[in-house]
Amino acid sequence: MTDNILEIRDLAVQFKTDFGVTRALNGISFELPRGKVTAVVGESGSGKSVTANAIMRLINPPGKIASGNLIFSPDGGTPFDIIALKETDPRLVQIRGDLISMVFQEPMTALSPVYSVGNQVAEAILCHRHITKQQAWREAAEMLVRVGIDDISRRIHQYPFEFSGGMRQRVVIAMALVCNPELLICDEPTTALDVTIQAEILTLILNLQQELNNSVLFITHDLGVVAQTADQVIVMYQGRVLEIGSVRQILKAPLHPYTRGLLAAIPALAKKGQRLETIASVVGDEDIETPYPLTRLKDGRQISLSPQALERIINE
Amino acid sequence: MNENLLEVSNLTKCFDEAPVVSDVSFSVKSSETLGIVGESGSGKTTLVRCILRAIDPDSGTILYNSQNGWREMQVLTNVDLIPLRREIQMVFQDPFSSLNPRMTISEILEEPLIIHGVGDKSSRRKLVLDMLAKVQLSKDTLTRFPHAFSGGQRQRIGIARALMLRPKLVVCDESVSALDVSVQAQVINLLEDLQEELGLTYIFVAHDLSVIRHICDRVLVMRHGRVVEHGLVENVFSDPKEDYTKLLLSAIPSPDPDIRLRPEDRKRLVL
Amino acid sequence: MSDSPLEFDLDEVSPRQLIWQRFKRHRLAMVSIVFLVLIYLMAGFCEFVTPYGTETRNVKAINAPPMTIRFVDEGGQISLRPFVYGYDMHVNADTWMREYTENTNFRYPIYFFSRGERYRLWGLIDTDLHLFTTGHKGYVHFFGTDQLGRDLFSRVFYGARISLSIGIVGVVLTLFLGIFFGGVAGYLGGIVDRLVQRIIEVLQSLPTLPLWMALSAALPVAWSSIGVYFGITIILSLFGWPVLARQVRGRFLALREEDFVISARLLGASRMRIIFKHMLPSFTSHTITTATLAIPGMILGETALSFLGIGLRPPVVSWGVLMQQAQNYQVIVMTPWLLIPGLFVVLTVMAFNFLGDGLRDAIDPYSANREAS
Amino acid sequence: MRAYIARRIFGMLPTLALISIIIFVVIQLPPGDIVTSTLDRLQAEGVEVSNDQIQNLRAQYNLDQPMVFQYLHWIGGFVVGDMGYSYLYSRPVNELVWERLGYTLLITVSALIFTWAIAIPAGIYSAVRQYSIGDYLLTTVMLFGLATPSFLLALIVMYIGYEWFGITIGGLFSPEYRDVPWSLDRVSDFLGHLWIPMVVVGLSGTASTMRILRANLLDELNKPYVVTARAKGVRPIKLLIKYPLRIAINPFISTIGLLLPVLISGEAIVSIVLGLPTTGPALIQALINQDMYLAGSFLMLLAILTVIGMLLSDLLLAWSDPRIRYE
Amino acid sequence: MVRSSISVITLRVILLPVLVFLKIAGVTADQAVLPKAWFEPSRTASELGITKFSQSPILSGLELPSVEVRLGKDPLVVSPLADIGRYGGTIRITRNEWLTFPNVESPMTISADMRTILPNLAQSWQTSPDGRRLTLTLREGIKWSDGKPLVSDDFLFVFNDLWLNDEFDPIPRRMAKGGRAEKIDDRTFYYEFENPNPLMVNYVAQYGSFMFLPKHYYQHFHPRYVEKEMLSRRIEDLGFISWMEYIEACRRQLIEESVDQPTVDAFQIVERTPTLARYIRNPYYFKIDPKGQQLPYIDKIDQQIIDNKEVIAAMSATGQLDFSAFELKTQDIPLLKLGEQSGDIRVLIWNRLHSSDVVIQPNYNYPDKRLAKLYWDHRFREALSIAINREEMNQIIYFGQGTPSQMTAHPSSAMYDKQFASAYADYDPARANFLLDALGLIDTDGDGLRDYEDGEPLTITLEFVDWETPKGISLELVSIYWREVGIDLRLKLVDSSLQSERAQANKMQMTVWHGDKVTDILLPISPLWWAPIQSGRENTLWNDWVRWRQTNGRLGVKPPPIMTQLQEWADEMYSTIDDKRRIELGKKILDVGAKNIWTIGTVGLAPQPVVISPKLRGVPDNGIWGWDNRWTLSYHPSTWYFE
Repeated sequence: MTDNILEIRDLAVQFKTDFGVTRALNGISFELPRGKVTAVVGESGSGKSVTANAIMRLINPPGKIASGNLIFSPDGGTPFDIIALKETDPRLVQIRGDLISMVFQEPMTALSPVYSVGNQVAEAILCHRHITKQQAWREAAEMLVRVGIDDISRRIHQYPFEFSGGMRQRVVIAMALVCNPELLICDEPTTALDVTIQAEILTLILNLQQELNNSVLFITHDLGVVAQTADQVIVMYQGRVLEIGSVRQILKAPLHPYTRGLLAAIPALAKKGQRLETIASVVGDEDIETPYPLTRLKDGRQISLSPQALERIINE
Repeated sequence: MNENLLEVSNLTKCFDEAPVVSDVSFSVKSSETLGIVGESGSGKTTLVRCILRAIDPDSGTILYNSQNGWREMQVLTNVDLIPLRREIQMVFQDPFSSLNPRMTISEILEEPLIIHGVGDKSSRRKLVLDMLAKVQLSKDTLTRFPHAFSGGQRQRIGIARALMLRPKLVVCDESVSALDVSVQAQVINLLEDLQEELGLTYIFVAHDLSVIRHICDRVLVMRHGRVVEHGLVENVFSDPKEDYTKLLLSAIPSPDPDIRLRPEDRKRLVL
Repeated sequence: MSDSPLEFDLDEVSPRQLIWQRFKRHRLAMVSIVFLVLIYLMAGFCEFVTPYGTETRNVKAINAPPMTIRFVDEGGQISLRPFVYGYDMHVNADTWMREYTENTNFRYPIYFFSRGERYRLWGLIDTDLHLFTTGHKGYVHFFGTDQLGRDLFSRVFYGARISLSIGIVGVVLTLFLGIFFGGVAGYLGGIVDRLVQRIIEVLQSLPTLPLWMALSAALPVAWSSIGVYFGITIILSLFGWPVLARQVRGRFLALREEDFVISARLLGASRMRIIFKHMLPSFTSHTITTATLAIPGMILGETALSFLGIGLRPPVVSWGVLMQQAQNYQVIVMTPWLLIPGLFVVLTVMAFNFLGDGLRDAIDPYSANREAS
Repeated sequence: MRAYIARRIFGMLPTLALISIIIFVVIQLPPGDIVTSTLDRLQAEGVEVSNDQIQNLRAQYNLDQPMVFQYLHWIGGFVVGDMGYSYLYSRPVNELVWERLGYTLLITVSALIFTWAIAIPAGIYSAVRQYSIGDYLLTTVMLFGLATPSFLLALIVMYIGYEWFGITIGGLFSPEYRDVPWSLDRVSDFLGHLWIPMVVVGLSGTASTMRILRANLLDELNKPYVVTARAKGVRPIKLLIKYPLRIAINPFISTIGLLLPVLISGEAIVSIVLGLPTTGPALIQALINQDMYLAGSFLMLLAILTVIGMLLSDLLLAWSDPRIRYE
Repeated sequence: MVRSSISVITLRVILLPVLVFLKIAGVTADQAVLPKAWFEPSRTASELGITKFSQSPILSGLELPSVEVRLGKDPLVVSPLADIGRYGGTIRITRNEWLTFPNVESPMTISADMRTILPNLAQSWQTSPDGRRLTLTLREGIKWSDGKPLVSDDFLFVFNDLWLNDEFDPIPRRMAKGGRAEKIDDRTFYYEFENPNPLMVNYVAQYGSFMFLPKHYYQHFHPRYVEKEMLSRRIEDLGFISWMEYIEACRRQLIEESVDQPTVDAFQIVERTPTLARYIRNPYYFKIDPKGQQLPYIDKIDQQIIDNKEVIAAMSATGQLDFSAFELKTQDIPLLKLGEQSGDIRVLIWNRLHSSDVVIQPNYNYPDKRLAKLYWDHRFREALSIAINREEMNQIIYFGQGTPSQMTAHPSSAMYDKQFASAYADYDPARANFLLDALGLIDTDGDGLRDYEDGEPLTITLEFVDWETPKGISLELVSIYWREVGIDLRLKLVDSSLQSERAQANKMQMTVWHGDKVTDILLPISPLWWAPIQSGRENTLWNDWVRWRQTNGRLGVKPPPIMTQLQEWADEMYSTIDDKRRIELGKKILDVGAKNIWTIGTVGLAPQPVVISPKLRGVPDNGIWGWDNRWTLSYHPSTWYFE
């Protein structure tokens, strides 16, 4: 058993469009340490959601996993490669929802409008465990209470449209956690929410993570959210990983010019009346447009840069 | 200080009997930036659309200090509003849906001039090219269609269109919310530059407090259609008077991992 | 959703070109459009394309089966010029059937761009040039002949002119009504909207065929063919517009709230400018799709009415009129080639449907799963 | 929900009133009236009829009254269940209607079921395997059904039915089973005849039904909740049925009502071709002969059926979609 | 037996015209072997010495009086075509055959020669010397199917209580005008008229089946016999709006209640639903075969009600009907013959009696004076007539088996003259063009069609009902022929009721009908094709002139002298008691008609397919098909049987 619950090796995903093949992921590699929160941060098109979907094997045509391995090491089980699983492999069903589960960005549309929330949460249990419906509903209710839904005997029979956005996201989280997965993937779980709700949901996720001690892959574009949640941070850009390091390394002392640019562009960190830094003003094109292999630095962080830039950094 | 450009008093708007904006009053001074902040459903978009007369308010007055003196905007007919439209413009949130996908950039930018009968073909073209330069887009943009542009570029086009008629007041309704942070920075910078250059007045609607803090002079905090707090940005952010404002401010996750998120408890604040 | 790396150098491509790009991928639609262009051309130039007029009778060939075009004669001689063999006909005294056998002594070569019956193209150009004829002797009937010995090939294309144009004229009329009512309802809203909605609801809950019948039975007896033609067309479109109006209304309502329309309003654009410059163009493509899918209904409607004897009537030749002659069991059993007009109806209707499908797929930006991440 | 039903039912009334006026106007449009067919009948037996006599007859049938009066007379009777008297068939319309409407409904409903039985699986397949050969093939076959004029299809199927299966031509029963009490044999004989109109009427609707379902399903397949359900481990078939199909069926349900008039029109023409004792041929006879009560009542009943069908499909929709139910 | 001196034409006279007609109709002699008895007055059992009577096995065991009692005193003997038949079977026909198959009975009937009147229900009749009174004597012992005797009152009921009832017939029909039926005793009654009406006997022979009803049944629905209030209640309970409607519906067997009415026909209706009518043999039927077996041979009839003619044709071709002819057309013959090869059916080719299948009628009184004037010009009519290629029509439509002919008398008629049929019937488009040119009808606008002199387009709209004969296809050809000489003929298919109304209202520019009423029975009564004596749906040549005559000049338009002359001749032909004079007048009328081409004929005496089951026997291979002889009546359907 390794310390990493998931190891991603050279994962490449392609999308076929009307105008040719696009590489959404360009052979990325990183590890998710067990019991920790790993944040993937990047702007639109960086491939962070594709990564999450690839882990769950949810890439649909015209998309396709072109190559790579996803070595998953369940607690006490033998590691296996998720990508190698056949569509009919029972482990695939296990992967989806039991071992790994996912919280999606849009709480408004992530739930089917025609089934009660109880039904949808209980279903997640029934998909993986052979227990009675009543038992499943009971467990679902417990989980819903745990994520902070009051008046459960009434609420459990209600439909998603009767819930507010924040409440709905709680239901989605309950659905994701009800089978106590080893890895929880949160794909921008708070982006669609108001800031006060976001704070509540973030707190909830973190608390539950502490409590259940599962591993979390947290996908976001908001460096503020990253700062508050992650142990390890992965910076992605256009289907590639640019930098990996601890949250402190990345946010307090970013090395990659792109990461630096990202941080500089945040209005919260800028002084009032001062011009915001933009990535273009910080980063030279060659620094991010050309793929370079990830290099592990002494402090453990990994970085993708041109040899010259790398040398400059090491020298500094 | 500058004189008032816009004075809104007791503005109310209901949808299906439910008040979405109720009894809102404020004023905007010339050349300043007024921020309006609030969570979804707080009525901020409805408020600015009322001001623009994209929807008609139920009651209240909107006084605008136009070139030809003060006008009571809520009583003007659509036709009477047309001259005022030259002075008040809007930049939309969604850079995708706010540009007609079937018109070239040139047509989009020229349209305001055509509507208001400004210049002839060649002078209009010159104005378009000037504006294009101002928003830092190249000349070959003109023949293309909106779908060929990225979100940031499209938002620049949207800004250019709003500015074509040299308005005095520009309403930015969540104009940077949908953009990635690096692009957002560019657009914010652009807006600030243009304000300086053209002496614009902004009403800047956003849910992102950090953006508001960065660019606004004064801020209006809205909740459930009402103004909760109103004041200079520095004052409101450093020393919020109202519980709701406190809650809002406490909920912002800081990009500094050392400053932990400690949201105020809603229940404690009795909200 | 913003700066996506997946977008290509679409820089100079107009939306129309984009649609065309996507449309080209729909093979059946491409085949259909070729077929439709061809048949519309043939219908448009039917006097030239066909060897005979609609009423030219060949008494030697009553209910004669289609002829085979040959390149090889009895003796195995290959001829580059296609030819047909003439018929020997006799009425079988027992079966009362007209029996046709090819007579190899009568060999009629087919000449292209040759002289034949005189006609006046579109009532303007007086000529006797045909795409093909057998010259001054013999006859050629690719699709056989009908009970009066008239060339079915010729009649099919003359009929195509009427039936196909009914489709187009009817749809134009439908579009006009649909856009007008839908637009008025969608743009004005309120009472007008409710009234139009109600009318739509009413019209949609009536079975169309009986109403068509009642209305076409009401066409004045003495009307000329042209009058009847337009009468039928109007009747057909009278019940076709609600579908379109509904769509137009829906799109109007949605478009009214679109940012770019609001933006135009805030620029001070007039109502007319908003409607004609911003709203209408943004659903022309949908309208074209709907129209394409509505044409077959018109064509089928015409055939149904003519079949029941209350639509068009001889001497006007339409596919419906042709099929009226082919409406019985006898035709299926004995002279199945008289069903050929039916085949054309089927092919045309299918082609329009494929075309509509292709257009819809090409126009609907969500059909292509381009968005990734 | 109860309020919703009440509102919908109440909303039907003005629609029906408007429909009745349209029907009345339309059936008055063709030249001639019932007197002319009476005239015809008399002349057929060598009776010479004079103009005075025609006027007399008109008065007898209230035809000399103003239109409004005639309309009120008709609709007034209709409301209290008296549909008037058919001069063409010389019997009360009520009797005629129920006999024939039964068969019409039977054919229409079985055609509807046939349409669904064919179109729903086909639509699902086409959506799941979008742009596959199967998708194209199914679409083409369905379109063929749509594109073939139903009367032509009826003739061909009638021919095939006779030549290949020995099904007697004309009517819904073999002669020996006509108008005898229902028995197992009679039912099977009836079903043996029913499939021809069922297939012909139903086939014309399959293409559109399938395409609606396919489009709806394609829309739904890419919705986040489907991905969510997949991510929580719901197995493919169950996933398809429980999630996207369940919702894709909703807009589909709302078109059931609209399918009815189409099927009824199709049924009319098919019954004419096949000589079936349904409302279609009688309606057409009535229209041609200006048998006002019969034609009007038939049309009105069919329209009411459609409106009820629409109501049912709305209610069905409300039942299947909680968002509407709790509105 | 007493015979009327007027109507009897002896056997000697018969044979010659029959042979002539057979030759013309293209019928070979050996097919035409019809039993001699069919041309003679039927004999009775006593005359033939038949004393033993028997009945169909299905009747035994029923609670009925014995067959001797039921048959009456001296039943009528009918010879089958060849062999004595056998009992049994159910015949499948369609509703349209309801007048052709059940052997409808009249007081008198028409011989297969189509000119001789034979006794039937009436054993004798007598026309008074002044021609004003026709006395009928019914055969003794004829009973309705409920066992009640057929009596004079049953005839009086129809004539006096229905036809002369101004509720039932607001204006008396021509046949009843100025007349009255009176009873002498239960079996003897007479019709008496103000004016001489010597041809009443012809009416009775052809139309007689409509002239009596079982009074004992129908009187319950007649205001003269039932108290008004009770009657209206009774009618309302039945769902009808008037007693007239009820009687009509019941008589025409449109309603379930029809099964209650008795009949004297061979079959009585026992079930009537919207899709079917069933008949069973009438146990009181009054005819027997030469072996003393009560007719009919066939026990039951199943009638399907099918609206669609094409379906009927298909059913006929595929052996689903045992007798079918009414809805079949000449063009169906190849399909039927194909069906014959499979052995399921036999196809007999009869001939329609119509002198011309399609009679084109210009409306001389059409309100547009210009068109009416054109019609009135002999050159125009001649041009229209000779522009038609009748030989080609015969080939295309009739397989060459019809006879190109103008509208004139049937060859069986004593008034027939070959010249009449062939006048202006030869195809001559050159002359047609010449005549039209001479009329000043020139194509001025260059569309290939002739216009009036002032350039106004000349168009003729022809409205027609596509019934019985191949009118649609014929007219399509005619319109082509006419367009070839520049005449724009527009065709409009109308429904029969519309045809009635528009004809009556004088709204039609031109119409067609099939040329019946051409035999010696009906032609003298109504020579409507050749003289303005009546108008209606089948005939709208000269409504105004007819009206003038009918109203004695009150309404309508005074006809031109030639028409007045024709009307006078027609009147005299109708009222003369002199047979020779009648034939002479008829020939005169026909001659004038032939010379003037009042109507334009096409092809006549055309083949009519009659489809029968191969098991059905007794049906002649050849016969004459049409209204004049009531289609099958002279071939005695009651003697047809299943092998």
